[in-house]
Amino acid sequence: MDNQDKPHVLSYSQLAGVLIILLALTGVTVGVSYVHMGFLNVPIALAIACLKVSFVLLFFMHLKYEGPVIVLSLIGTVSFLMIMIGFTFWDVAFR
Amino acid sequence: MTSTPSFYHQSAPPGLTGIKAWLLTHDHKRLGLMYLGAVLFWFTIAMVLGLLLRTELMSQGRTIMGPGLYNSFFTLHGVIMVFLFAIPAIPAIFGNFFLPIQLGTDDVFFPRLNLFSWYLFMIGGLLAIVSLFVGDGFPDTGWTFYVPFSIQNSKNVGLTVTAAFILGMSSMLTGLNFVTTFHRMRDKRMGLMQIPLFTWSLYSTAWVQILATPVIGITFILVVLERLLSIGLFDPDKGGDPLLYQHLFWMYSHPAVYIMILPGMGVISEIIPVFSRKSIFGYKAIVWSSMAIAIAGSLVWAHHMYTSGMSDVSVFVFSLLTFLVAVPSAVKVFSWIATMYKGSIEMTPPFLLALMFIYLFSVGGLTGLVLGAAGTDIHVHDTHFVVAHFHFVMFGGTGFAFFAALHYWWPKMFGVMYTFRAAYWGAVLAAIGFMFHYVPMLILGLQGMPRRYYDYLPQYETGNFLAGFGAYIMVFGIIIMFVNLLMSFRKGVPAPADPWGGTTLEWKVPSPPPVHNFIDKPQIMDFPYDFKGVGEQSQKNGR
Amino acid sequence: MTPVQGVDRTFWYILGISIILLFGITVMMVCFVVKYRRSKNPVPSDIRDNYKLEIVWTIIPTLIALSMFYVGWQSYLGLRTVPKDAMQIEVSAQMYSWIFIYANEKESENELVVPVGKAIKLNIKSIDVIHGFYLPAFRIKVDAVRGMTNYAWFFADRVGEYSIQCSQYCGVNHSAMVAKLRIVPQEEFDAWLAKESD
Amino acid sequence: MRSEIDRVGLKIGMWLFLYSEIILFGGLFVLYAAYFHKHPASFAVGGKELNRVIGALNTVVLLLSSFTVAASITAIQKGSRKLTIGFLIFSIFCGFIFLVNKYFEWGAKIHHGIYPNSETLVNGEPGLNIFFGLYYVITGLHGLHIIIGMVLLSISLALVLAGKIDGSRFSMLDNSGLYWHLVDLIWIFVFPLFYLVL
Repeated sequence: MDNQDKPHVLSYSQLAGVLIILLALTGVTVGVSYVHMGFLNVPIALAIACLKVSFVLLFFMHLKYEGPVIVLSLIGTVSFLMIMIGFTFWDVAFR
Repeated sequence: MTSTPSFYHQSAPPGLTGIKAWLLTHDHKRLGLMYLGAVLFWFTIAMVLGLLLRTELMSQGRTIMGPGLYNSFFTLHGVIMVFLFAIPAIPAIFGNFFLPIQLGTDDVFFPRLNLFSWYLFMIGGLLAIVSLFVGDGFPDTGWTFYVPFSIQNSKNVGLTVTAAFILGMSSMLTGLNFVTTFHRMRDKRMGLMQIPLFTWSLYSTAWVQILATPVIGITFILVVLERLLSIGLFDPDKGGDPLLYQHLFWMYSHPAVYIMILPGMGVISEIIPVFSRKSIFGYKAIVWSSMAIAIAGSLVWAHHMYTSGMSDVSVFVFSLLTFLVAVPSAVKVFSWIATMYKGSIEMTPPFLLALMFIYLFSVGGLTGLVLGAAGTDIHVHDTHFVVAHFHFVMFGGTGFAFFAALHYWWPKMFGVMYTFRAAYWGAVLAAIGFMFHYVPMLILGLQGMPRRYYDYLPQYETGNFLAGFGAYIMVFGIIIMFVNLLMSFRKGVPAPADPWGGTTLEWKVPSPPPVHNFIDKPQIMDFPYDFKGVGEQSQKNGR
Repeated sequence: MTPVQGVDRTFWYILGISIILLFGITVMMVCFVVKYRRSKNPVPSDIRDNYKLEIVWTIIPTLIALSMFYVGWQSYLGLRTVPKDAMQIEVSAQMYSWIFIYANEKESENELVVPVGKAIKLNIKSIDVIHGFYLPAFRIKVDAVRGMTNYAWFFADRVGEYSIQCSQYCGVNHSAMVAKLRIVPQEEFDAWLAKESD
Repeated sequence: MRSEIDRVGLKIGMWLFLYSEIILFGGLFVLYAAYFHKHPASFAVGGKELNRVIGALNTVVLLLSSFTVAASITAIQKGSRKLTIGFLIFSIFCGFIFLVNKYFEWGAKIHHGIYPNSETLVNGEPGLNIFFGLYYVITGLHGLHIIIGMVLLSISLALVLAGKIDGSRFSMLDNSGLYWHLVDLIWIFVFPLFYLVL
């Protein structure tokens, strides 16, 4: 069952660790933006953003400790979002 | 006391009396009935509007109204039927009433949120009414609100769109409530494969409501912003792309079709086994096809756009996916028919309506194949063929499922039985009228009459006259059906707890149910459609 | 095979299969209701599953659906593949009329005249809202969108008069946005084209 | 009749609501993606106009506040009420800073004649108009969410002060926190997409 009645408590040091990682990644993404790599810039910026978002989701939002209902449905939502963007491209990119 | 008082006699939260017991209620059953009242009100209005539209078209040229009024009326008919009837009808009325009972619990997870959704629904409806009378009147854009027309239009598009936005929010919150209830309130002994199919269909619908509705939300926000600030996101002169509006619009509005039809399929999956007295055939297949329809239905939105000028690659992809969506619906139809095989079938009004659903929905689905194929869609897109097709699905499907659900659960909701004979007459007339109404429209479409036409070329007159004629018969049938249901209050024949020999949990509680639904802990069956031993019990009801 | 024939064949293919399926479903349904009515068959059997049957009725519809997709797509390609020697005509849609502009800059409102025996390519634009160019006789329809040029083509194989309608709702006189297609012999067309536009 | 609070259920409800928010913004990101594909050069020019320093500063502010919100939940579970209150006040303050920054940023843009339907944008490059149109809509909607988040956090703060939220009942705080993190999540994507493109 997905019943986890005892909530998991994150320690301050864990949270602080995540914060430091996030701040560092922000620094990296700003730094990289000054380097010109042509079309690679956007994918790199987005990859870093995804990494940051995963940290926020997993720790700040407790996703790592949630039951399957939330985890699976979040994956479903994100897939739907990707489909929204991806399938629109079937049109826009080939028009 | 031998019998417990019904939810009509006890309020939740306790202590409320009179009108307050309704307007402040947390009881999912009362809310379901309140939705029933509101939805029937809107249905009646939109039906009358539809009748006026068809009357106008019965002869060429001006018959009873001018083009401006005609255009506003078909927009209003569409907006009401989509947002205020077809989307809320089954989930908000029967879903609210029966989902908690079928899951063996006393209410939805967020009862106050449920009340809030009802108020949002009412506010949305009220705004729609207000937009009729202020400013330049109701928009004449069609319910699709295509840009750039909807942005340049001087009428009340902003207000109407806001109304639709609020209605969308109401629908989304209902979905949120159902999903949470499904996961957290279900009787602990009820496993996933022991859940009634109606509840399963509501569950898959709820996911579509949660994930698709926000897309229309943002689209309508953008339309309002565009009208207020002229940002130009959809304005070709300012670099915008009107086709992206259509993508966003259909990204919701195609899944919305499944919000409308899936609960209807759920109703049919309940009715067919009960009156065949035989367990549903392929329970798992039906559950999976519900989920498959919900998922795959979200991948096919651009099949509304083959002629819009989008890329051929898109046409290819979306046409292919569209044909794959047809399969799970076909599986459901086959399963229903297989359920009847070697059953012990009893004819009743809900069962007759369910059979009509299967037939009309099949016509709707099969005409959909013509629209899914790229080459043929080009010819019939935006013609009366499309209008007839989606009315077969939305009205022959959702509408008839709604009527069937009304006849099926009426004894449970109100505790009274209605007369069968008049119900049969109503249903048969409605179905005959339906065929007279929409089959000519299919042919008109094949001949090339576009939709949303106030006037038409002379060769289309016969078809339009027949369609109008059919509309009157259909409406007459529907009126008989409703009057008969209302007459049941006057006759007041009390309904037993289980008049049909149903097996799902709502038939284990008194009619109408007590405020907390279950007096004792309900007994959960291993399989929700196990009819062993039901036989003699219904003999006792003396029918 | 002309595109029109291609589309019509697709119609017959899909509608034919649909009618057979609908007939089958209805007959089965009515038979079961009559044959297994309660007075005649009071004791129902308990059949819950038949995996073989279910797999069969999933796979066969899938194959039928895919074949329909294929046929539909082929006929669509016919509508999209313009012959190289097609005569080009610019079409401009506005509330509420159609303007046809020929290579010699002749303009014609609500009347499209083309010579018989030629493939005609229409480049369709809009100067205001979205309209839809619909020529039922040749099974073509394409939206006219401001900021985009869409195209459609047809093979003018028989002399005659055909109607053109607006298929995308565009405002109060949407249904009056009707134009005429006249397919005429080459000489008549040449004479018409040479005439000053009025 | 629920005798005890189902914390997991409340959380599931909140997450479902967050999904709808994700998709709400998702619609705008669809537009962003499509228009970026259409006008990459203008988007690069537009991105240069935005101030990276303010953008980065706002990112840091939001990350910090996200941390303190998460920490406040840890604090309430550990029973230190004072720390919870402190963390919450700091988070709300961060939200305020963010809005002030945004105010100055928008103010400067508007001062330069860059706002929806302004002369500069309407007569300029269409791609640039779209870029700034999206910029205003997305950051505007995001700003609105910041305000809603601040209201939610303030309500939680008031409830903590009133003693209605404690170590055993903190779902309101938990859910407000989730909302606040979502606002942060969206910003994490908005920041590179608008400030750091090309």
